[in-house]
Amino acid sequence: MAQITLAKALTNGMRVAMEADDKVLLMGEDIGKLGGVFRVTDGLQKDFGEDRVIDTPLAESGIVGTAVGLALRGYRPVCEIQFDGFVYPAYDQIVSQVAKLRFRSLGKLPMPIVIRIPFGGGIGAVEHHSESPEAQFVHQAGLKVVACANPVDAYWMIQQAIASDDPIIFLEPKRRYWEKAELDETVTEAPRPLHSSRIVHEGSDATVLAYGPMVKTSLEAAVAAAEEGKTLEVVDLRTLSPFDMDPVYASARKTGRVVVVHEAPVTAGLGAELAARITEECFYSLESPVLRVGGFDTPYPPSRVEEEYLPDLDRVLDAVDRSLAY
Amino acid sequence: MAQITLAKALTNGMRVAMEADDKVLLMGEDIGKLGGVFRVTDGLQKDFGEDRVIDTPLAESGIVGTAVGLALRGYRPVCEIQFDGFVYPAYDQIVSQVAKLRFRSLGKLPMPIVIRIPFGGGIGAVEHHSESPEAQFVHQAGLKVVACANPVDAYWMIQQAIASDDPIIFLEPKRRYWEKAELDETVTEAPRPLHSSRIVHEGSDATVLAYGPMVKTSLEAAVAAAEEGKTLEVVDLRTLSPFDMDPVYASARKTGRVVVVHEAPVTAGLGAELAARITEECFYSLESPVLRVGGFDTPYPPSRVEEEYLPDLDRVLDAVDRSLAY
Amino acid sequence: MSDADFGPDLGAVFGPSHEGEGPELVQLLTPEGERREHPEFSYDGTDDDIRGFYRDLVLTRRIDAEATALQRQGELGIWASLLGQEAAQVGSGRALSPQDFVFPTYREHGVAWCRDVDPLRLLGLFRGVDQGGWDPRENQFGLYTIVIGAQTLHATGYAMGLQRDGVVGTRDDGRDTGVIAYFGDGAISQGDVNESFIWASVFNAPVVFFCQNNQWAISEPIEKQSRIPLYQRALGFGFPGIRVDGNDVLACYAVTKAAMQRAREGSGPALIEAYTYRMGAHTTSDDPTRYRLNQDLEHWKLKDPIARVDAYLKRNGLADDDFFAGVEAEADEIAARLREGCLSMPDPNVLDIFDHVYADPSPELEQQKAAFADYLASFESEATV
Amino acid sequence: MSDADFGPDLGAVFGPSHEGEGPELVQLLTPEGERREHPEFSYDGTDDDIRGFYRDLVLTRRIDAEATALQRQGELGIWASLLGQEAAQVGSGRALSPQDFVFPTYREHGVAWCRDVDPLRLLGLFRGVDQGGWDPRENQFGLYTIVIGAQTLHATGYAMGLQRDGVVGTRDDGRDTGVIAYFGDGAISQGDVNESFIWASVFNAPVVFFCQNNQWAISEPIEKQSRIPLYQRALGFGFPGIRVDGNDVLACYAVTKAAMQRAREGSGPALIEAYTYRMGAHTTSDDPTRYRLNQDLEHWKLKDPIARVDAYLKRNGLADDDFFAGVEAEADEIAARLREGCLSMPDPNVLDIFDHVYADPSPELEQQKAAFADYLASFESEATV
Ligand SMILES: Cc1ncc(C[n+]2csc(CCOP(=O)(O)OP(=O)(O)O)c2C)c(N)n1
Ligand SMILES: Cc1ncc(C[n+]2csc(CCOP(=O)(O)OP(=O)(O)O)c2C)c(N)n1
Ligand SMILES: [Mg+2]
Ligand SMILES: [Mg+2]
Repeated sequence: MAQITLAKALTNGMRVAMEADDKVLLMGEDIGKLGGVFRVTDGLQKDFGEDRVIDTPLAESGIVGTAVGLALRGYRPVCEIQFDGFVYPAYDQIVSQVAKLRFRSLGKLPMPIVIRIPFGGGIGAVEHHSESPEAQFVHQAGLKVVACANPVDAYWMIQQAIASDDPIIFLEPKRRYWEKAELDETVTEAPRPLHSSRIVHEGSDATVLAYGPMVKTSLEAAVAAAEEGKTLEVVDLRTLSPFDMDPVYASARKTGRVVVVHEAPVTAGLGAELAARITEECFYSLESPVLRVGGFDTPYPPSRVEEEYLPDLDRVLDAVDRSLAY
Repeated sequence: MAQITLAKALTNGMRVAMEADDKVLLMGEDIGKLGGVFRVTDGLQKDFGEDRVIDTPLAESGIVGTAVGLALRGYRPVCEIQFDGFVYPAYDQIVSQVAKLRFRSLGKLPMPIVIRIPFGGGIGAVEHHSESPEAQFVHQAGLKVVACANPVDAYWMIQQAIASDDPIIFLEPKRRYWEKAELDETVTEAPRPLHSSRIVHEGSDATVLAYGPMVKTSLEAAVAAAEEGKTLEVVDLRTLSPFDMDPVYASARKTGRVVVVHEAPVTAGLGAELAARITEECFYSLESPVLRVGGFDTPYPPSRVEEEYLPDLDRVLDAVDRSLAY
Repeated sequence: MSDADFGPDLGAVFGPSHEGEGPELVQLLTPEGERREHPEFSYDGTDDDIRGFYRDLVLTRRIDAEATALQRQGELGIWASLLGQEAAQVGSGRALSPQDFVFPTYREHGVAWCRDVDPLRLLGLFRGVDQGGWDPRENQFGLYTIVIGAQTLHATGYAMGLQRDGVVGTRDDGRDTGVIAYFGDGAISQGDVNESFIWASVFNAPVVFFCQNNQWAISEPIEKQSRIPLYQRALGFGFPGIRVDGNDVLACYAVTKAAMQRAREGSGPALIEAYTYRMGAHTTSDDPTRYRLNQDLEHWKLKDPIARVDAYLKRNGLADDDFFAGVEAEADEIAARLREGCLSMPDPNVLDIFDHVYADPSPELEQQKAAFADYLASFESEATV
Repeated sequence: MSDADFGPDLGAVFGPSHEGEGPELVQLLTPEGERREHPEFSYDGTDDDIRGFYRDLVLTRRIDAEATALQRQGELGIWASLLGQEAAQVGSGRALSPQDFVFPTYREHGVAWCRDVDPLRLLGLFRGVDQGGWDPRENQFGLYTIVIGAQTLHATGYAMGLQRDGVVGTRDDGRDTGVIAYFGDGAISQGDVNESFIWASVFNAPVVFFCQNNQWAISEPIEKQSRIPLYQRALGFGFPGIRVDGNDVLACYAVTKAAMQRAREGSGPALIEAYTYRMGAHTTSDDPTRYRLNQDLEHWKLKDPIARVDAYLKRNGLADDDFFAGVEAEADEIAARLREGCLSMPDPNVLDIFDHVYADPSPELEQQKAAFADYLASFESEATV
């Protein structure tokens, strides 16, 4: 079984989806010959042609807006947004059309559109290339939002997202594109449903909730904590809309202490929603308030300070300690 | 002292600001001769001319994008977005330019821009005319967000927002435009700072947090509760970014029970942020988890069901009862 | 340095006049009801078709008038009247092939009529019982779109889908398919509309952009959107633009038919500016007296889209009193049915909204629905107690 | 039905050729270094100015080369090279009046040079120590804008501010002010850019849109953005568009000067398409071998913007060896200073970011800063312990 990067796992997952259903189209900037700036669509235009792997004009609203029309004609467009910060020109089409057309049509018009967004920081990039916009999409009913954290999930989740008749914001942990794992591509059954969370590290002292790039960080924190004799339970949320809360509640009841980690600024971020839900559901089980580790309430800073700005192993452990000391 | 509607109070507040500083400009669709679809700019173009009250082409990104340029030239643009659902074409300019230019310039470039948005439902309108987008703006560092709930606040807050050197999303409770109150326009001092919350009804059994249109609803709930012998403390948050949490924490500690009310869908709404903060800060004072009353996780529905969809007096009281029974 | 020295001179390009009545305006039937010849476009239909147009125009106007009345009586929350734009909509609507797909704004009641959408279905949105009650796939007529301009990108994407389906340029008239996107003079300022022009031209998509320039975007006159005629916008994107008398049903029919034919053949997009006038308020919520002069309205009344067809039919003895009486009777009957249907429209059940958010709703949303159902029930039980 | 029958015929409008080398291309200095006459535009500067251009071109290219080298050595995170676009930037940059305001993309290093922005300041963004280290109000040179097209609306709004300040069309050359907005061939597809064309024309704002068509938007060739020459886009919005040889510094200077003059006089906006070529990669992160042929590059090398000025000066004996040696020496000196400055650029203090979010920061944000400062300090104390 070969080692494969997260980026390549996405490529292969899309390839499988395109072979299975010729209504699947890829659209975006530079996704053809270049294979995308992260090479996630590498080779797909060569194999499936320019009609199915479409290099579009440089306008995100146009990409998503024409994807809506293609979906109305029976296609299943997969749009690539080149970087998180460039999804905003398409925000209106996403929020007022992609998210609402099924509702508007009383269920008659499905919107099987996937919008792929490489998100998060840590790659030393310039402004607008390191943002984490997920909370805004989760707030928009009509959308579904998922984030993969490892190559195996990337391979399966992109296929499941493309197969979904609901529009899906598919978040890819940019700085983990080059992470490797073993992937058995002979398997034909997805290991688990798309909209399910997963415990990736068992523990009993505290629960750490993460998704996308922060899953690896949290796992590292769990290892470090173990050396200090504390066992952390790490949950890879995987699905952000809808949330799969049952494993989260179970873990929270077990440990009584929860820390949520994400790169996005804390204020009005997903940590707030998770904290509110967990507190409502597990009020009497909590030994301490749910603590949130995330970006500060500033725009994403210049890359020379991003390592300090971004939540890391120490910030996670610091929060865990505060929770334990509470 | 005359009775004045909330809409007219905004008109008069803007008039005062325009008289005080000729760098203040109004921009938007139909704000000239028509005076805006809600007549909030009624008469201002006649008095200040077409150069200061600008009927723009029909494109929201253009409105906000040119406002940025005007601000860079030393003007203080006040943009009117005709309805909440139409702010999204301008979302990119708001999030990536208005919110970030000061940060990008290391503080050199102020962005004294006010973006007025009539928000919320309850007026029997068609799709996109009844939405509550506030949580998304609160999540965006670099912006400030306020919501007025009564004519007196409307009059003062719009003046304070225009005087602010930081960009402000100014939320106007659409369905309260016609609410009246006494306003003394001879006063020249604002009664309180822009970014302050305010207790609008004292009580000791539970705290209800609201802003914009839900303040009136919450006050009605307080009256109804009083008849049942329960006293509710109602806080009009007024400022959503930054939050003014001290009065909120004080009230939460006093009552031990908090209900947050807003029209926006609950998931990833501001209720989550408030619940998370209050729980972190007042963990041992809470008798029950912070409960959230808001829109369901669906797009805003057709107007014939909006009265049921929207949080009302009964939904607030129901949550209060659940909190008290906890 | 003057404009003329700097780049191509617009005057030289488009001829002397930029006025609505300028030479570039395609007109085949004058306000007085006389047929006109045009070098490029000619009406190829029969007199019977013209009688059909007359019927469409009158019935459309009546449906619109009845809806306005229903709003006044509180049966609709709002109504966007097409008064004055009947010819633009019927002419273009009748020029379409059955398989062509239509992307409307919120004012295309006349096009809906041509696509056999039950007028009653249109009322749902304005009454607030739904947000689009018809099935777009039944009549190839999309849902009304309220966010200005958004539908032009949908239309272009749909047209790209047609290309991929191999139903463009096959020379099989029953098979070749095109798309028509409606929008207004204000909408042409939106980024989305301009992006749709770019996509359509770059991919040579079979889409016709039909802009009804009714001179107003709510209170803003056309000068707030453009300083040159709107049809000229197309030239900047590399496809043809044409201005047609939007109150002339024959010209709208002929030009749209030619443009759709081009599109279906694979010759790419075109922009049609139907030069017309919004004779009513923007919507029933609007008060035009605040921003426009009555005399404009009077001027345009002389160009009424129905009067000229009426005059043409009568002058040439192509329709007798029975015909006109018949159309009137049909209009009365439709109006009555519309009113009756509107009043008896059932209110939606708030619990149903949870079912239309997702194809595959989350357990969480199901719970929200169930909890809300219990909550609502608790009142009924209270009531019954 | 063919295009020609449908609306104005583009061929008739713009002449036979749509090729880059077509007759519409304004060129005043050939690749061989020979002066050319043009009916509309002429170079009115002195030979001394041309020597100045040569110096600007060479120094700009050297600064760019040094930055590329610094990136290769890991001193910059990324660099967007202007290689090949020096003439477009120096020609347009030198055509501006001191009071004119510039809105750049992220590649306008040559324009920055003309505006006396210290090249070192440009590196901050690419090194990741800041996001724009210069004060736009000092040199009338805006911050680099990365979101494609966004700055064109800012430029138009700024120009509307100039109109309101009464510094347009006063016939006082020291007072009248204009704006120039830079963007690329890919950017012209963004809604924002098209909306800026609408605003500029409707308000007749004093803004010149300077589009450097370097043939590529990362990996996408110009055909993915437009099927007609970009300068023709302006015609659809009612203002003049002109295509200039972007590798001809004299033509770029003359055309930009004329357009800015028009704008400052109050004659409104214009679009200039500088037809050039991106001789390097999109950025240092890009790999052009994946999507374009080397032969194109070879073809364009023959049109190098510097070589032709060099040839002109030498052929006409307008500059001696000392001059060329002097420019080389100056380039070496600037490159050395740039390298030295880059290496000694202080890293930012993460705590400072909290100070630039708001003019009036919230107590809450101050608390976040203080708490984070304590957190960071805790490690130091640990370390010292
Ligand atoms: C994005 C957006 N902004 C604003 C509005 C509010 N609005 C509704 S109709 C309208 C004017 C549209 O004018 P036009 O395009 O000429 O179409 P018409 O109404 O004249 O048919 C406006 C501004 C909207 N619906 N969508
Ligand atoms: C809104 C947005 N989308 C995507 C990008 C990513 N991106 C950066 S440069 C670029 C290509 C720009 O091409 P062009 O406008 O021709 O300018 P050039 O780089 O050739 O100078 C793209 C797609 C971006 N910066 N902003
Ligand atoms: Mg109109
Ligand atoms: Mg380019």
